[in-house]
Amino acid sequence: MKLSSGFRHGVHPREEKELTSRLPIRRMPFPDEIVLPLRQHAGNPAKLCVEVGDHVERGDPVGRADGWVSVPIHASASGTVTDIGWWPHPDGSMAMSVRIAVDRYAPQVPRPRMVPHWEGLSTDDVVRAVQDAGVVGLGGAAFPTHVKLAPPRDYAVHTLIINGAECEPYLTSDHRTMAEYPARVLFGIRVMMHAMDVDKCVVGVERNKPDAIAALRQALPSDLAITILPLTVKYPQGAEKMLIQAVTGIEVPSGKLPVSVGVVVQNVGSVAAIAEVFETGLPLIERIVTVSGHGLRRPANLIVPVGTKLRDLLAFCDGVTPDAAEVIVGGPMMGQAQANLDAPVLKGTTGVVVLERHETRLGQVYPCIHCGRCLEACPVFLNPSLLGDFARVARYDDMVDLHLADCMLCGSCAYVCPSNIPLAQLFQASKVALRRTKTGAA
Amino acid sequence: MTATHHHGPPAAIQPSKSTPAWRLLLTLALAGAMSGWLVVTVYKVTLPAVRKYAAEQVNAAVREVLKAPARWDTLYLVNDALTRTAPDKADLADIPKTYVGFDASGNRLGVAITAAEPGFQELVTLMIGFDPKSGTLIGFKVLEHKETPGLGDKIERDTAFGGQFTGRVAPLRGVKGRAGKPPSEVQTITGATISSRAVIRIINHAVARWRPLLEAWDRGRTQ
Amino acid sequence: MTAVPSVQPVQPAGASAFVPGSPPPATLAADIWRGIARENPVLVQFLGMCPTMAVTNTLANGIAMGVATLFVLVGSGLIVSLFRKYIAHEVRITSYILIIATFVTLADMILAATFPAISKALGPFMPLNVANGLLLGRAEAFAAKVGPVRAVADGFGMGMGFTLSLVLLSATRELLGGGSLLNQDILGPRFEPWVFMVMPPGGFLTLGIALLGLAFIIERRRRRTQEAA
Amino acid sequence: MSTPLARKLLVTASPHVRSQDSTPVIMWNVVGALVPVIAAAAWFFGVSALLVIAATALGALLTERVIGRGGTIADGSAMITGLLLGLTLPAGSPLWMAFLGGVFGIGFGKLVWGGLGQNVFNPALVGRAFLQAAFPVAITTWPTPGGAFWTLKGDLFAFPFTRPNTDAITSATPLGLLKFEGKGTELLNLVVGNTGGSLGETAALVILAGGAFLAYKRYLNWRIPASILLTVAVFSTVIHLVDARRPDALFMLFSGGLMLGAVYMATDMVTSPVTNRGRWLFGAGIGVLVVVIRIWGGLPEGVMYAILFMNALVPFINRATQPRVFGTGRQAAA
Amino acid sequence: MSNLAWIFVSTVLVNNFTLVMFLGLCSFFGVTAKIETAWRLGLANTFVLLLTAVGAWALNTYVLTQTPFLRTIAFIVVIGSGVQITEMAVKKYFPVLFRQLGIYLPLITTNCAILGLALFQTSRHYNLAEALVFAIGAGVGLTLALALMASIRERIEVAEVPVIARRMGLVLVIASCLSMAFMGFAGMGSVP
Ligand SMILES: Cc1cc2nc3c(=O)[nH]c(=O)nc-3n(C[C@H](O)[C@H](O)[C@H](O)COP(=O)(O)O)c2cc1C
Ligand SMILES: Cc1cc2nc3c(=O)[nH]c(=O)nc-3n(C[C@H](O)[C@H](O)[C@H](O)COP(=O)(O)O)c2cc1C
Ligand SMILES: Cc1cc2nc3c(=O)[nH]c(=O)nc-3n(C[C@H](O)[C@H](O)[C@H](O)COP(=O)(O)O)c2cc1C
Ligand SMILES: Cc1cc2nc3c(=O)[nH]c(=O)nc-3n(C[C@H](O)[C@H](O)[C@H](O)CO)c2cc1C
Ligand code: SF4
Ligand code: SF4
Ligand code: SF4
Ligand code: SF4
Ligand code: FES
Repeated sequence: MKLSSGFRHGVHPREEKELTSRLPIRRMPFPDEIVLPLRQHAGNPAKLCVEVGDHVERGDPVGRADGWVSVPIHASASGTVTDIGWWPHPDGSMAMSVRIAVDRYAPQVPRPRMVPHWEGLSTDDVVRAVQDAGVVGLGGAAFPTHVKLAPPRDYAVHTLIINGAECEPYLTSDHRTMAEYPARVLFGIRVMMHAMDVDKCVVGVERNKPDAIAALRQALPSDLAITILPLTVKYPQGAEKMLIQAVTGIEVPSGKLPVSVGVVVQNVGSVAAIAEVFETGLPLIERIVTVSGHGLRRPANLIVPVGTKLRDLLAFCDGVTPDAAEVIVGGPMMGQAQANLDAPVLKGTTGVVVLERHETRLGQVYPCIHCGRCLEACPVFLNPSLLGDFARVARYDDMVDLHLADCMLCGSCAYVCPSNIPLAQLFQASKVALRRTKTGAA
Repeated sequence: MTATHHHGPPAAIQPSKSTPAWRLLLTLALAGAMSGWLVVTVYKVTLPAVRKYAAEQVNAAVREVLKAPARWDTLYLVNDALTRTAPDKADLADIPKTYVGFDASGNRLGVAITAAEPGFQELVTLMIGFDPKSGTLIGFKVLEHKETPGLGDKIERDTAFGGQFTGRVAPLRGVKGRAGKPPSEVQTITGATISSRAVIRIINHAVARWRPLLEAWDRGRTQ
Repeated sequence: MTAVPSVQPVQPAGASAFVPGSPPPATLAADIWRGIARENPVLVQFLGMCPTMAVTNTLANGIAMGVATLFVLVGSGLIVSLFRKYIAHEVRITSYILIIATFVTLADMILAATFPAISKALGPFMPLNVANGLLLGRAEAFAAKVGPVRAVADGFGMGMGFTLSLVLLSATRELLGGGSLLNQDILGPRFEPWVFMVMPPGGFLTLGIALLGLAFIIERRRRRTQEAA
Repeated sequence: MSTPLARKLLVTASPHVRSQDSTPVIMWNVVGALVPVIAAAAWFFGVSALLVIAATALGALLTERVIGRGGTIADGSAMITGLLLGLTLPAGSPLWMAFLGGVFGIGFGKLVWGGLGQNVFNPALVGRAFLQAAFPVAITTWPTPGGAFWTLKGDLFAFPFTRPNTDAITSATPLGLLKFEGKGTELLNLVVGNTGGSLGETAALVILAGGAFLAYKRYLNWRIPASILLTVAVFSTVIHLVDARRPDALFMLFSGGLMLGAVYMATDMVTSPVTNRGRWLFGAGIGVLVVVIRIWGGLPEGVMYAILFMNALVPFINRATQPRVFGTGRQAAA
Repeated sequence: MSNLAWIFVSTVLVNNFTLVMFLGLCSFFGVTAKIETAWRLGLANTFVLLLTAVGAWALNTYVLTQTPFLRTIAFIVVIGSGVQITEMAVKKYFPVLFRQLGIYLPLITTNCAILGLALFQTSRHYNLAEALVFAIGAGVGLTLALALMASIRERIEVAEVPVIARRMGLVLVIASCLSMAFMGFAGMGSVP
């Protein structure tokens, strides 16, 4: 086993996981309305395939994959399409969405379907089945999973890494998945290893989830080379490049994908979703979401139908406290603050966190005092202090020279900055500005 | 000089063909000749005043450090030996020399020399008068220095400091606080210890360097 | 070199020949005033920084350097302008340097003969004035392109601008640094002099403060006009 | 179903949480850690110490208030500048000079650069360097510690811009004694601080304790003082071994302003490198310069100039010690 | 300290050519916005300083013995043409070096550090060895000052400098602070 199980730099935000880490996963009842944006994943949005007035059963597609890097979207509840139009998206924009009035009296049973038998399928058929089921990465980035299952031929993948780090504060959905459904996770791994023809797999789990580690180890099959690797508790341990370094010691070269060093990383939730495809034949229409935060009355780990509005989700958790100020989709480090609670839960929504006012970053921004804490925090060894200075005076080309492209917007720098400088935000804006000038010039 | 691109005016007013080389040379030669003539003329005019001033400076200094001698001789240091004849050079200021002072009755009072060494900031130049036989100091004067005003420049202005050297015997030793009995002890200036020590060091080095030269000169004359 | 286009701009007969690239026509007063104010060599153009810094520790040095520079500016301006038609383009820089060096040497010798103590205090900074970018700059950019009267006026204005700046700086430095002006005690025996001011960092700082003050005034005026508009 | 959130929602960019330390918290903690040092100064030099420090602090704060952008006094950095400047002065400094030093340090050491965080040179030391260059006699006249608390240690109330009377009892600092008279000083007196010198160079142990507290809280980077003290110790030991007349490491460490400089002044993050490798280099540079100036220079003490000189090199050091970006080095190719 | 060593230390640190002696200020203020430029200008300067030291020494020893009053003129003419010749020679034989340093050579002609070196070396009666050490010290000191100024200016480019200090005011304050930092070396070599 590799001795190193961490990476250098990074930060230690307060974990706050004890709010939900012991709560078993429960199922949330169907809400009155489901909203399904067609853009829920990286790549091309799905192509609409229903009309207003159509009746859909649970599991029916409402949008089809548009090309290779795209997946279909499925109805997560039976009901009637009442509207197709612009609707608030959790990323802050408006997105074309399908609204479905849930049929209160439907049994919510999906149509009968074939459950594909994975052992008999060729790699291509497994990949197609996964795409048809609309599976995307559940770690947050929502990258279509079937793409990772079929890496380009000129790359030889030797290791599959399963990301169970879950380093974001508050979030416990992966934790609970591993603790409660270890067999499903391992089954998903089996399917992936089969499809990708790799014979080595490492599951990286932060040390603060001993029950998950124990559960996985207990269920470990004897015929597969799967290792459970406890990792240092540190943010962003779950970031792909950090995880790969912690597990294999390899630094993914700047600007390259993990597959270039023979590694594919998949989130535990995604693996469990693959398992479900071949266990039940169900597409990805619901996911495990951690709803937590001191601003929430009753935190929980819930199985939530994709498309459930945040308003309904929070109401199910008894609403928020009087001091609640900010609702975040995702974790507090990289998640997105919500202006409108009508935005729905997506396939990639790992959690919803409600912060109270005193926990937020409100407050005065001071000038950079060059304390160097951000340099010590940055997991990719950038100089956020200098990058921030350049961003302020719009010297984007100098930022490129300082490897702005390698910044993964993890927010570690902004987290530690005593002057409360919104560094990650500045870098995000700079990346956007650069992209704009590049496309503008072309 | 080829057509320089750095200073070129707009193309419109550049000469259409380049000037012949002889004209360029002639221009420069004429300019040089005129400049040379002008400079030499003014030099000739100002020279007496400049010479007079320099001589006055030296006279004043020698008079001060040798305690008003009646007359003095100038000896030049050429090839590590003293000589009375000045070498053939326009700028005699560069040549190390010593002024040998006599009183009215022709007795030698002592010699005056100039010497320079680093002080607190830059070189400190002194004229030092002393008796080459015994090494006893007659006096010194600061000719040039860049020491800090208010601190280091006390070596020039502090009469208590300057006054204590007469009669002391080199090599000297600087002490803080009250100077003791020994004839070699000199009290440094509070707040300018470094500059005062530099003065003492310059005097010690200069006396050590010039005494053998002067003894050799004396021997040569008595023989 | 390409041939000069045959179509020359037609000069209005009788008007002073205006060569393209040469300074625009102006009154003599404007020629003088320019050097003192808007194109002040020290405070605006930052030319001749070395003499400015090195000699402004006492007012007497500042004045001497200023007046000597004025003399060189006027003299070299006059000569350069008089001979501008005869100095071939290719050797003009060398010629200008020669002319300037001649006047600097003259100034140096005259100063040594008349004010030997100041001459000694200035040391090599007097002959160093040859390298002062201001002198070559005026010869090249102005005197070589206009008639002798304007050249002299410009040299005088620049020289005055230079002298006034040096006077401002050296007066400040001597007053604070020694409590005196021209070696005359001004602030009384109880004044504790700020030795800093006559030391190198004080030189930089005095000019810095002057520039900050100037920028402050300009900025305030700009704001005012902006508000008025 | 009622809306769970009736109020307007806060929408900020990620990350949405931050660590506990904020710039004012750090600054005011440093102020707190300076209190014992000031108390020690008052113990040795009486009320004079408090008056001098009050004058520098007043100069610094007033300048920050009048010229600076509004509300910047609350961040505490000007207070640190004022206090530290006061601690570098002799107990007998005329108050008008102390005040002027505070004005100069904040004005030209900080505000012309753009205020907090923008300056390259340590403002307190800029003020102190100005004072030492402007009034070299007054600023190097060291009153003897001890005596009654209420006795003034010099002409503190000299009228502004006039020369102070110098009739207080003064004594040379240990470094001055060594350099100009070749005399040593008892180590115990050095450590306890019972020697002539500036207000803050007399309490090495108190300074170390304050530094340890700040290092523990991570308000200062321990690498800088560690590097400075280590370099001075090693370098001076080598010199002492070569030439026994030179002072040994303990004397070097506990004399002069080294402790105050190493713990409170070289560690100013604004004017020190941002990388850890850079901090080691920065400290080593200061250590070497301190020893060089003390042993071969004209001045008895060189901590201030050493720090200022290395401050000038910080942009350079930052450039040179830029960390290797993840995935761009040798290992990345593996 | 030996004489040559003192000349070197003194010229680089104690009496730094730029920060204490005030020589070469035009380029110190004018050409220090970027650090690479500053390095190269410093290098080019050091090169010309060395040539000047030899040239001035030769002039003083062999040519100007009877006519010291022609020194200034002779120096400036020789330096001016020397730089021109160097420029052409470097351009022809070291084109790579020329591309790096070439554009700075004309700037150096009107840089008084060069003439200053010749004049100071004359007024201090340096012999050839001393003059060479003096030139190297001057070059190192000049380069150090240029590089420090440039690296600080690169940093303040992203600082929130007040409007009134933005053009030159702050640059002079920086020069003042640098000069103060160099005061720590005063007296170096004068203490046994
Ligand atoms: C700063 C950062 C932190 C991340 N943390 C996690 C994490 O804790 N768990 C996780 O599964 N993915 C995390 N990710 C996403 C992973 O980098 C990677 O995209 C994911 O594990 C790939 O699996 P998936 O495609 O199945 O989601 C993080 C990404 C970043 C940039
Ligand atoms: C700005 C400044 C200028 C100084 N100038 C001189 C000087 O010109 N000559 C000198 O001997 N010491 C000078 N010193 C050195 C100190 O005053 C030094 O402490 C003093 O020489 C020691 O003498 P003391 O022990 O009698 O006080 C200067 C110090 C400073 C800070
Ligand atoms: C005065 C002081 C000295 C220290 N010296 C060391 C040391 O020499 N080595 C060390 O590893 N940690 C030392 N520490 C501990 C550090 O505070 C801290 O543990 C270390 O910087 C962690 O750094 P990292 O996060 O880069 O691993 C010291 C702490 C203090 C307060
Ligand atoms: C550990 C620490 C040390 C500091 N040291 C100084 C100092 O020596 N001088 C000073 O003026 N300010 C000091 N400050 C305050 C502040 O950083 C300084 O004024 C900035 O340079 C202003 O931009 C210090 C602050 C901290 C946190
Ligand atoms: S129909 Fe299916 S989902 Fe509904 S209650 Fe019965 S078993 Fe459960
Ligand atoms: S940081 Fe990069 S990998 Fe992570 S979610 Fe954002 S775009 Fe995707
Ligand atoms: S947001 Fe970018 S710069 Fe900041 S710590 Fe993360 S990777 Fe580094
Ligand atoms: S953490 Fe903030 S204050 Fe510190 S160096 Fe980075 S940006 Fe500047
Ligand atoms: S005046 Fe010295 S370089 Fe310009």
